Amino acid sequence: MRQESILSPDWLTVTLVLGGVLVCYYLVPVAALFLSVPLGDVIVQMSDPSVVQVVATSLVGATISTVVATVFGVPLSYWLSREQSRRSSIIVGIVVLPLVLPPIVSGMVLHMVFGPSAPIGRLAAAVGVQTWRSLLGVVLAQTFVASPFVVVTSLAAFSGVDPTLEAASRSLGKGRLTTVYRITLPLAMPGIVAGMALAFARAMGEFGATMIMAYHPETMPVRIWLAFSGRGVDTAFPIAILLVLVSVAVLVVLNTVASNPWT
Amino acid sequence: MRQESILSPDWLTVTLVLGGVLVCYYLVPVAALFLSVPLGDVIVQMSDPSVVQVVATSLVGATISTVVATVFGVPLSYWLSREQSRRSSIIVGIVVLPLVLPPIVSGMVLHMVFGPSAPIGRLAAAVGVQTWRSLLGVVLAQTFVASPFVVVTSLAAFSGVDPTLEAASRSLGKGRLTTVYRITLPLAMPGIVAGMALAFARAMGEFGATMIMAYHPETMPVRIWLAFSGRGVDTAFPIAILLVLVSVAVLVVLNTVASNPWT
Amino acid sequence: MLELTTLRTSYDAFDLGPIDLTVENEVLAVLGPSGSGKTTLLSTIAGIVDADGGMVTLNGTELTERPPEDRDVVLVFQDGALFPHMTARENINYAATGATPIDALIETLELTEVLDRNVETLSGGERQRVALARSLATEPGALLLDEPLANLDAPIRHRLRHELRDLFVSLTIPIVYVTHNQRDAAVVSDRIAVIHDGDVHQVDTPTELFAHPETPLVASFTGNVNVFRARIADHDRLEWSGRRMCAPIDGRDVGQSVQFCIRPEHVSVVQSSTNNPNVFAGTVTKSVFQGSSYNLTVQLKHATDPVRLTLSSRTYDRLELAEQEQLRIKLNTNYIHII
Amino acid sequence: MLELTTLRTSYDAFDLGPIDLTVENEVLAVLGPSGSGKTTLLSTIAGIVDADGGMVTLNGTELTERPPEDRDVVLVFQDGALFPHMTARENINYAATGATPIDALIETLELTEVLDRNVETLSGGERQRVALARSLATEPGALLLDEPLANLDAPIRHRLRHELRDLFVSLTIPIVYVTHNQRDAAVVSDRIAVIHDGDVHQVDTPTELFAHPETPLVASFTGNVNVFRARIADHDRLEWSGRRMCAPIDGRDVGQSVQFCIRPEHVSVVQSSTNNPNVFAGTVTKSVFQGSSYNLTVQLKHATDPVRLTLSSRTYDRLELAEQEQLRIKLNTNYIHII
Amino acid sequence: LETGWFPTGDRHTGPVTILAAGSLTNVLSNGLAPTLNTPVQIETHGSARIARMVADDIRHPDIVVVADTALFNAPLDPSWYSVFTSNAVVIAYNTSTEGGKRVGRAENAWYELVAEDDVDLGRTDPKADPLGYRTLFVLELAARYYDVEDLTATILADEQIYPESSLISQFETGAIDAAIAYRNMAVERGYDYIDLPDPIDLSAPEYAEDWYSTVSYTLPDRTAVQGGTISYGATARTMADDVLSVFNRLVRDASLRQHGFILHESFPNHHGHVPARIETPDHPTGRSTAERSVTRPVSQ
Ligand SMILES: Nc1ncnc2c1ncn2[C@@H]1O[C@H](COP(=O)(O)OP(=O)(O)OP(=O)(O)O)[C@@H](O)[C@H]1O
Ligand SMILES: Nc1ncnc2c1ncn2[C@@H]1O[C@H](COP(=O)(O)OP(=O)(O)OP(=O)(O)O)[C@@H](O)[C@H]1O
Ligand SMILES: [Mg+2]
Ligand SMILES: [Mg+2]
Ligand SMILES: O=S(=O)([O-])[O-]
Repeated sequence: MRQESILSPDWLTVTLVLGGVLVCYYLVPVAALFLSVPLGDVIVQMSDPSVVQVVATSLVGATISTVVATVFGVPLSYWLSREQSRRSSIIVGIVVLPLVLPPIVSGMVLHMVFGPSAPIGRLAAAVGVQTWRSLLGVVLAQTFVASPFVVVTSLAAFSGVDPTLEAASRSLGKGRLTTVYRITLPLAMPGIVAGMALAFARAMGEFGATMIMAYHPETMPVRIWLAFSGRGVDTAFPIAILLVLVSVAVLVVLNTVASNPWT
Repeated sequence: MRQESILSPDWLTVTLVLGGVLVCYYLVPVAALFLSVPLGDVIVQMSDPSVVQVVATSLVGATISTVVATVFGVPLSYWLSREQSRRSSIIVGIVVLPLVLPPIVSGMVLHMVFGPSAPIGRLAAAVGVQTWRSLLGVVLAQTFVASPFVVVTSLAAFSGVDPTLEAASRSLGKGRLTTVYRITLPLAMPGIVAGMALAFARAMGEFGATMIMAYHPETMPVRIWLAFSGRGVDTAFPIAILLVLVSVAVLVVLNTVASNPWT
Repeated sequence: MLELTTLRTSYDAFDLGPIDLTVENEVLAVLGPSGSGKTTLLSTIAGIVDADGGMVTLNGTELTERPPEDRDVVLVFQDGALFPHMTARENINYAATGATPIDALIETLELTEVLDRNVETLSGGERQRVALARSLATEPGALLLDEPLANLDAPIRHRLRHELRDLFVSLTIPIVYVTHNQRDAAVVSDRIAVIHDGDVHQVDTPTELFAHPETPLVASFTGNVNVFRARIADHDRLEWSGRRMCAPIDGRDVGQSVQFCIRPEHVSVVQSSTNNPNVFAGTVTKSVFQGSSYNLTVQLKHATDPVRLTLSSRTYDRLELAEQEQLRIKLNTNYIHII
Repeated sequence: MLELTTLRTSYDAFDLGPIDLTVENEVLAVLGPSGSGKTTLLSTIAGIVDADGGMVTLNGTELTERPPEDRDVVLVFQDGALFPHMTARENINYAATGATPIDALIETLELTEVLDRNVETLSGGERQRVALARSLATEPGALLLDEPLANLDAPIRHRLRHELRDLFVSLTIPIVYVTHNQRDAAVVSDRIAVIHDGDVHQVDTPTELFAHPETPLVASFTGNVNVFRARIADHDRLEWSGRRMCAPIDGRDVGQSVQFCIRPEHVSVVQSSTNNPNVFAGTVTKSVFQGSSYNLTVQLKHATDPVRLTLSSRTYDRLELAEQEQLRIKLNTNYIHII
Repeated sequence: LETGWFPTGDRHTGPVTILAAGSLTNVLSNGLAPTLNTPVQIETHGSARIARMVADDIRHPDIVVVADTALFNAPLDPSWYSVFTSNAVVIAYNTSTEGGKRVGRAENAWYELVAEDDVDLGRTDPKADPLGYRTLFVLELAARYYDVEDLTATILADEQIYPESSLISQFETGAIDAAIAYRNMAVERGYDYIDLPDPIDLSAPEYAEDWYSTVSYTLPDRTAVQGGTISYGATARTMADDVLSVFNRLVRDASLRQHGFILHESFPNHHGHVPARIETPDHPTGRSTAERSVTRPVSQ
């Protein structure tokens, strides 16, 4: 028994090889993307005002979606983490539904609810708010597809916070609200930020649902699609690179603001 | 200060309202989907042998992708959780890349690497393995898009395991491998299973990358898209419902096998 | 005043109570073996574990239905339950109501040095002192302490014990102090409750409890390790170990079978072979150095259980006792306590 | 035999060592204040914290570069570090090598009742005993224990202390036993090392260490709380508190300024007003009941620091002392120790 | 970003929305749109999908443009439409691959090469878009024209089928040597291509009646499509002034030719109850030479 660690270098090797293969699997295609286009083309795209417009729509949409997902999702996952019943398992199941649906189907079903011929869509339109083919439509689509990440990841983070600490805080005379705000949230923050990062990334890359619900104003994936159908990969890839750069920049900022949210 | 908990019912209300809105936001469109099609149509689809074939492709593809993601991703996230350096932050950044790319772009870049004209694709074809337009192509696409979920979620789970427990196990004479297998993995299991569930769900719903990398054999999202193009929502939605049912069934099984992976 | 009225709670395999206890503005120590329900009792008073029945009131206000934060009762957890994302200072400030000057507290608890350290890097004893400071900073209406000195080393424990006593007295609030250390209990508390298996066995002042335990369990738990069965032989004699020795019979029925106890430090070694009925001959079977004293185990000729006695090292050195040595011991009549 | 050679390690604000220590097949207790580096020392020996320098060898095999699992050294963590997903039994079986019959172990540690409970529901003391059983089940080549009795109640601690001593002796392996309880240290160990601020101050047998501390710190840490400054007055006299009292000067230079100490239990109360130079008059300023004894603080007329003494309750009762009472105390020459 | 944030429900105050066939993406956004003074929003998809989106109420564009007027019989059924341009099917070849170069050198004998195993041909899905079934028509016609038996059988294989989007990327990344595509795609992207003879390429109205119409394909919904000239049809669904002015510019857009589309004399020609506000052409409405779909079940 006391011999097995002689295997341990092998074990580390296996881990690193498996992990390394996966990392390469992510990296090589992305590197191919970056190498396939001269850097100049990306810069040209960045100076095109209509592209700037598209980048702005994507950024604004994804940011709003992430914020909405956080504002609505974090309380939900806190409740789920503290209420462990059949009921809460069912709700977790519902939260995973949007992940299962192909994004285009998500777009279609959202359109059935928020489209111009749906009651909610008509109602909103009646008060002057258009829920489709608008930034709001983009946000609705992205939120549907991306917000489950916030819920699932925060749920795990909240479950990891020792309930004794909450009990200690409340025993010190702090109410539930203060306790959640000053003890539970800070301790769960890395997980929540990780969820926000996932949601933001997914919202930035979301194509199917956004395309059906909005298409206009164009988001970056829609523009990539359009550029591609119009003129092929040479115009599509520079925008894809731009998308990667913008998203990575935002994630780095998010990462820095919340120090290290991954661990 | 000792008064604030008088607010606490309000606080609970706010939480439940926010969470409730989100749950409804997930539920209503899916309910609309289910209500838009008579159950009979779903059953008719289920008895169409070509649909059975498509369901099989989706299930087999998503299962293999999930297994691959777990086999390669879990060691990676264990390593990431124990190695907290600049290097590991960069690797976490790479892991998020596939999430940022719109799936269709992912498909295109994968095709640049694994397609028939790419060195890897050619090499594989030379030994009789076709990496595109095959089940393998489906798996490659789904793995690229879905596996980051396993990595990110397991990473959080591993980080939550007290390193003292690992130290205790090793001090008891158990090597790293035994320790990981008997202590760390069981304790991180809920998070890993959650990651697997997310990855499976995403793989089942993946459309963009699969479409580019494979198209044939058809997966359920491709079939839904084709059905929609050919005959509209009336034929597309029954398959979408089937997709939701199949995925939920698998997730329930996964959930039961691993007891409660969400908490 | 903290009042517990038929307070009950339970886990799968454990029932606490019903417990009736009144804690005035005093320190009540709760002594009891591991797993006897001490932590559970405090958690129930603090509202962290729900009571199955009964009532908790503080200064006349019923607390039973209130959430923990509205009870004005602070519980100091056994492991400190420090907030890991805060420094020691932030932990204390989090709780501080602003009214108590916390500097004095920090000095008393010797925390100045570690104040700006992340609590995860603190040693066990440092953590416990931070937890204590944090709880005192809230100026609670009642204080519940779960083995607050368990991880402290002897000198600081010794100092703190006395300073805590002074501090506690100055607070004039009900304080429940769970400990498994009799000495802590004796020094810090006004009264001691002995709890076993979820039930309170005896509540008394330290001197009373140590001198006159009501049950063998309380006796053994307060260091009264010599508990023996005997028979009342006479109005002032106890028949034990084949002898009729003098004992405070207090009008018990002759012939009755009883248990009596005597603390090891009340058993003395005598040299002259008098005819005193309370002097017994025996052999030292074990002699253990305990730092400031020696523990001797003596087997008497006609007794089944051995008698334990504690000797100061001064006496021990003087007597030059070794294992297997013959000696005579005396069970002083005044210190024999019939249960 | 476990040997530490100039072993060093460090945290941001704390340096341990260099430490040189040899532990034969004996029990070495490590006594030291909170934060002195006891846990750090054990972790370094076990390989859980990396050494900055120096060497650890066990029976001649160098361990320094080995991973924890290859050291044949088991560390019992301060909080037990039980695996939360296993029952108590599974925790023990996980470690068991099969060679030791664990049933006896379970009985000694009184664990039969809790064996199939999930460890998360165990009380503090129950957890600690499971951790102990788990470590013993591995049959290690050396055993490192970090305050294994800290959460135990007095009677079980008392029993266990002796049983552990027997168990440890029967293992015939090097055992390092970290504790902050002098009594545990005295009973369980063959030798005691006193550690402070990362350095070993003294290593000695319990009796030697308690009687002849080499530094004031060791003195205070072993309960020698009366440490005073004095001057060598003569070849057999010490000038202190305005008097020249008899003391074992051992050829120190006359006029030299020294410190001396005397344990509180070695200070006696005398009634006759003899002319003995070691008898001092004073006033009782504080008297505290400690369960089995009383602690008196006495202010002498010409001394600045008060003298503490411990009286058995028997003596205390006989003398009928109360606070503010006048009395005479004697510092017995044989027990005065010049540092 | 000023527009489109929270637009109101009144669409007439917004830009004119055009839902158009994917092959028109480039010409509409880079050829037509810059010359208009009315703001337009252009959305493009495969024609069949466009028809579905409108039929299933997912889109309510002002103007619908499809690459096959057959779709204006089903699933769409507008009361009128204008046919305004045509296209031709060409063989685009890839000069960066060995197989592609050989196809390029082969010129008229392309079909012999394509039938070979080592030349990879790409085409789109006949079930999903008109180019897919037009490819089948072209091969069928070529078989007769060159009098090669079993041409379709030797050339066609399931692996050749790609979604439209993917076909382009496969072609551009060198995964396929040759693709059957529209001429405008080849022109716009600068691909080398083989112009097929008129009787094959589905561009000439004169062959429509007697020659193109002899081939047909049955869609999954059992609609049979007959061969005909490739004809792009457009209809306006909103009768606002700005919509109609855009419509009129669209159907007479000169830049179509530069983008590789074919403008016959007769274009635009109108079908159905054309509203008066649509400018009438100088010549009389001709007979449709476009494909027709026959909505009858095909017996197996
Ligand atoms: N959450 C729980 N679920 C089930 N049983 C529990 C739980 N918590 C405690 N117990 C059991 O209840 C009994 C009392 O536990 P408690 O923690 O109150 O003991 P304690 O007196 O504080 O002991 P210690 O001195 O060892 O801390 C024990 O048998 C314990 O195992
Ligand atoms: N991970 C760490 N990072 C920084 N400092 C640490 C860390 N662990 C311990 N220390 C510091 O090192 C010193 C020694 O700590 P250690 O835990 O060894 O003390 P100890 O003697 O075991 O104390 P106790 O009796 O209170 O458990 C303390 O000042 C402690 O705060
Ligand atoms: Mg407890
Ligand atoms: Mg320690
Ligand atoms: O999977 S997508 O529909 O977002 O491409």
